[in-house]
Amino acid sequence: MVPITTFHYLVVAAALFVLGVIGVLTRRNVVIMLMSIELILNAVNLNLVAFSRMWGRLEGQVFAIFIVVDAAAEAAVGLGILIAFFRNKETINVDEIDLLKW
Amino acid sequence: MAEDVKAPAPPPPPEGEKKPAAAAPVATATSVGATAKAAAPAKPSGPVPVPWTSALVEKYRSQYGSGLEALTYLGQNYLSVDRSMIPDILRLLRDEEQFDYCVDVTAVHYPKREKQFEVLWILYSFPRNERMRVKTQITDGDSIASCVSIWPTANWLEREVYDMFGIQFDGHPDLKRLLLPDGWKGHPLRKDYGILQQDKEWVQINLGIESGQ
Amino acid sequence: MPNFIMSYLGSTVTPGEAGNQFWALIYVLIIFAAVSLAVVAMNWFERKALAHFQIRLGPMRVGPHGLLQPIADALKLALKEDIIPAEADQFVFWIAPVIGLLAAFTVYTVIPFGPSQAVSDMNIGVLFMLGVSSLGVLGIVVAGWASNSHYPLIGALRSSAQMVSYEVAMGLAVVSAVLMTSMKTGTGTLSMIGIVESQQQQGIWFIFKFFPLGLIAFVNFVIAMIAETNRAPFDMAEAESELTAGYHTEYSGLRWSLFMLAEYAAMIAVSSIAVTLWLGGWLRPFPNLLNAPAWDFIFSLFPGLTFGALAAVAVIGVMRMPVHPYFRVQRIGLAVFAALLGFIALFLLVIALAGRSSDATVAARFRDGIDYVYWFVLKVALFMYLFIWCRATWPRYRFDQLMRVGWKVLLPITLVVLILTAIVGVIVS
Amino acid sequence: MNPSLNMALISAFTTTTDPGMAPVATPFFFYLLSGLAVAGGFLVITRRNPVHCALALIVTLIAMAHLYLMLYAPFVAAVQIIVYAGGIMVLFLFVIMLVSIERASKDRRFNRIWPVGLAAACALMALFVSAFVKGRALFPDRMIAIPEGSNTQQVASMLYGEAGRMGQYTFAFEIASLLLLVAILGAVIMTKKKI
Amino acid sequence: MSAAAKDGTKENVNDVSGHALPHAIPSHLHLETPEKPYLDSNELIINMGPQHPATHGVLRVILKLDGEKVLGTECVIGYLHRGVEKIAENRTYAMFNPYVDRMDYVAAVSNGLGYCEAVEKLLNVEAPPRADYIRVILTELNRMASHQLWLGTHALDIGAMTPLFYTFRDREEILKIFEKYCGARLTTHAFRIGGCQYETYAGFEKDVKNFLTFVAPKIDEYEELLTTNRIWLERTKNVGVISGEDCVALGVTGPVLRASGVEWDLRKAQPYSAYSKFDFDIPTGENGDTYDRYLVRMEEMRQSLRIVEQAVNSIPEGPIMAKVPKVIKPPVGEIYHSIEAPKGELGYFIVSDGSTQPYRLRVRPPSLVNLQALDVMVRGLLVADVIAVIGTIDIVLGEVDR
Repeated sequence: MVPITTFHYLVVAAALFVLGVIGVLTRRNVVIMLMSIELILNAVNLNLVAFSRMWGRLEGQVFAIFIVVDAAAEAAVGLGILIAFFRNKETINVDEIDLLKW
Repeated sequence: MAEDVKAPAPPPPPEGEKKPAAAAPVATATSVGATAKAAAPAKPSGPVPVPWTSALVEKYRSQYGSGLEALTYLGQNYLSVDRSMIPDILRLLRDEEQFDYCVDVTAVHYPKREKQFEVLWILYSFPRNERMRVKTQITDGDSIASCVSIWPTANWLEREVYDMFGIQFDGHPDLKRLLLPDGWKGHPLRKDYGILQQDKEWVQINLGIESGQ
Repeated sequence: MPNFIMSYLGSTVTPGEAGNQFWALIYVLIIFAAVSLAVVAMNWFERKALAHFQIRLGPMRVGPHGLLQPIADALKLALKEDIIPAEADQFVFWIAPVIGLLAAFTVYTVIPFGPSQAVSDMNIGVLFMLGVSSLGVLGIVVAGWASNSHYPLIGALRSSAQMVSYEVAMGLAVVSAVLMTSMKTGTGTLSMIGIVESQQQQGIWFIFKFFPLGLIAFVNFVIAMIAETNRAPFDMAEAESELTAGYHTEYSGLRWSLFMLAEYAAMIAVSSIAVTLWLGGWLRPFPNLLNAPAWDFIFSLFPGLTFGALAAVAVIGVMRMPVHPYFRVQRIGLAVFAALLGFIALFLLVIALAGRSSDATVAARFRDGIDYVYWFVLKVALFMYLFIWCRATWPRYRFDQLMRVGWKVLLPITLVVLILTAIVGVIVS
Repeated sequence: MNPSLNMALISAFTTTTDPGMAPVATPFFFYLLSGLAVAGGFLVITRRNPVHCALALIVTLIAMAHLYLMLYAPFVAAVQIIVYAGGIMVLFLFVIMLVSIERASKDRRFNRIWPVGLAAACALMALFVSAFVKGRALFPDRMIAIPEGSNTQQVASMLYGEAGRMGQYTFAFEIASLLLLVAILGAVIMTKKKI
Repeated sequence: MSAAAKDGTKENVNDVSGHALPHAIPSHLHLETPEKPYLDSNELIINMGPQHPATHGVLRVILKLDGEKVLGTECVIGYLHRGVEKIAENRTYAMFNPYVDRMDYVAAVSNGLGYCEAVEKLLNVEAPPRADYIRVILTELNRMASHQLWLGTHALDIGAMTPLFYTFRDREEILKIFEKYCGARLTTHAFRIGGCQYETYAGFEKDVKNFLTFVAPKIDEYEELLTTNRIWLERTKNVGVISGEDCVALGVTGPVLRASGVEWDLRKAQPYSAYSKFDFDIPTGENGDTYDRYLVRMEEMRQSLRIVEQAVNSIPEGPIMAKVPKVIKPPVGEIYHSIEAPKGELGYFIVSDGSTQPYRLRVRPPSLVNLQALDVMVRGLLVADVIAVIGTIDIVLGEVDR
């Protein structure tokens, strides 16, 4: 078998990134859009960790940890907005979220 | 059960108002207790209701006049009042006479009478430690004022009376059947309620078989 | 091949560390079987102990003193009709118990039954354990959702909220134990084996370290772990009298038994963690005070003696059974059981004696291994008893009270303990 | 048996020769895990039911945690499982159960402008592909071994510093904690019915 | 998740567990629903019962919840309705006597006592003193048994399993006495109109005295398990609070009324049977919460022991049956007689037309009337408290539904 190199990891990360972008751009349900954003963040994480391995330095891992923290904050706030929104509009579809003010 | 099939023949009801009880005719007694010594149950006439005199009764009598009768039977007092006076008198009893506890609301069916139903309120006063009953007669189809606003406890009790006798209570917040299912036909504690007929019908509809009763 | 086995039995490192996949696999299988067996035994023990708390006898019919009752139960559950509600989400309904079970069993890969008696010695062992055990909540949430019914849904929401909240207190309590590992060497460790070894080096179980800080952290951890495993008095999720059975209301048969298996496996897992972190893991009592070889020998007799005592109890049971044809099969069964226990006792004693004759031999290593596992299992068993004891004694918390206890009582206490531990540690070193 | 056979057995299961806790059967597990991750990601964006999406995302996250392990980043892997799979995804499931999903699952899956989005994503993919094809040489085929045993300590010393000195990222770490605090407050305030 | 769980759209509201309920949101509840429901996804309607481990039989409570907070309840009862009052009209007075045992089947002796005394009053006979004493002893023992069963199930509802078995162990001793006395344990049919049928068996007094010495420490044992238990206190204090005025207005009687501070017990207020001869206290509570009701009932057990002790020490000799005609034909008239059953005021209203069968017999069941207070008690509490409150009202569905 071909030995696994950084390149392999980058390909996987790119695939996940693109999948995440597709999800964000095409899905209708906001919850799933948020999940797709998590997917994108994870793809970036994978890149960072793979580069950290490539260069033998830990900065990549540290940044990955920061991104995880960021993702947690993003999920909490995003879902909070979502719930507040659902309360008022009873919908979580992006198609119906198209006004600046109700 | 079997002898009740043809007609829901009720026992001979006491005729009219509470008259001295010559009501239990000797004939019935002997026919039922044929094997027993006829002499033993020779107590055809029990105690007689005597007029109940008290300040309360006097007050109401002067206030309402003839539509009110106060009697005592076996030491238990009751007021027999006209249907129209019911809401007023119940409210007065609670507010002025401290009958703060409505023990029970119930009814009795006398199919042979002109006013078929007798509706009763059993009241109790905590401060006075005294019980009394208020009763009124109504005809079938008459409604009567609900006393839920006087005693909240009457809520389910009136629903039960409605359930069992079909008596309507005006002003009841949610008058519907209490114990029987909502789709039930008839009111079981009426004397003319056909138990077997109901049973047969129910079994046939719901189980698709003949009732074995 | 026996030589191969013996060579491994004498090994001083875990299979994971040795890079020996074969033995790692064997270990995984052994642990899987042993945990399943432990769950079965726990099931029997819980029913019996609970029954005796409640002045009843508990199972008595299937096997002598109901010893075969768990097997009968398992058979019944396996053969029961497996009902999936029509409105349920089939796939998720099917996968939910598996998630719980996997999470519960995966934790065991890092649990050290001895210095070399573990599948692997991960250097992030504690984190791994916390993370994997937190995955169990997914199974519960998803099960409640997939059942498509109100009671399971409420049960699932309750238990997810509960587990997430208590995880915080649990994690902080764990961190204070991890802090203690850095006392002598300067660098702490997250490895489970490393934690026990540092207790050995410091010569103190962490429960007594910086008294009473270690004790408080330990008690907090125990409370959090009872809540984390959804056991009484924190069994909100499956509060029988409120939510019928919580998240597994709609489950039946094998799938239900998987949930039970996961629950008990998780109980044993968290107890093992508590033992590892605070009660010195595989260390025998007083390894520093009573460290003469004679003491080693005396303590190495304990496993054999324990099994001997169990055998004696079984023999007494045989003798106390009424002499009646009705009890014949039961008498024979119990006698066989007693004989089995006796043989195990004998075997262990022989090992202990053989290990004495010469140190650093395979027999000695083997004896040590048995000692380690014995002390570890004994401590875990005490926790199991604690679980049952709590269940028999306490009423159930209400949900808001439970959350209040988690956030307003446990969390501040563990935080303060953590900070104090750090301060004391800095001062001491 | 002798140690040599023992070693032979070991080497039968490992492809690397370095001792210790090196990943075993790397290509096999890499393809398995990355396949799982990509499949999970695909399911996330295609499944109709949000709970299924969440489960698929959990599969992706766990697979990626294992990929991190293979990249000698055990601490990141543990954080990934604890924070993502155990925390964030539970939060997601919680929210999915709170908001109506039955109606959502009956509706269309994709939004009105999905062709545009798909086209944009495809363009991005094309960019990636061209970058990888052109820049293949930029990524050297090397893997520098990071000492895994002390990974956590090293990450910690970068974050917190050691021996009284501030670490390289201590300030960033504090900022991140502040960010989390703000996020918690924001989420609580937004979801509270009456403040 | 069914549709009603997630969105409170109006057409889905009635859909409770798949069945279209005619009255899912009771109109009499007057639930304050805001104009625009705010996160109505949280508003669920949950059907507790009729098959639910904690509704003590077949009570069905429809709960309207906001998250876990109870906005309102409606009880659906009648699953155990057997038409006892109708049966009475087709049975003679003596034949109906066993039926009353089936109403409150955990306190069958009390039911029998009330019925027999009501008919006796109607017949104008009085049970002889010895019969009265036997009645008091058995009724008070039965009150203990009922309270013990209540304690066990109530504690089980709150999650404490163990007291259930302790109380059942001790209740067993009472049932043994019943069994020895009249052959039955649960539905005893112990009394007859006019007295008792059976003379006490040899050793009855000794059994009762032994029981008294046996059970007194056991009550302390229950209290040891629960009274100062922190979780028990948290689960019961300030839960299901009802004021004395509300109790009176709702007609609530029995320990629930007394726990709300109203010192009223029919045994003292209008003594029947031989109760005027005994010295006992009426325990009352202050707050009217679940904990006070628990304490009141525990104290009532002790008071019952006191009564039994006095009764068994001073039981007179004499006949046990009054002169009652073989065929019971009360004169025309009507009577209401009530006793203090373990659950509250148990009344019988009997209309006689002079024949051998009651013309109308009405039972005033304490459980039914007390159950009405459930809605008042649980508003604003949590689901778990509903269980505790149902337990603390101490209902028996056989009596509620009759």
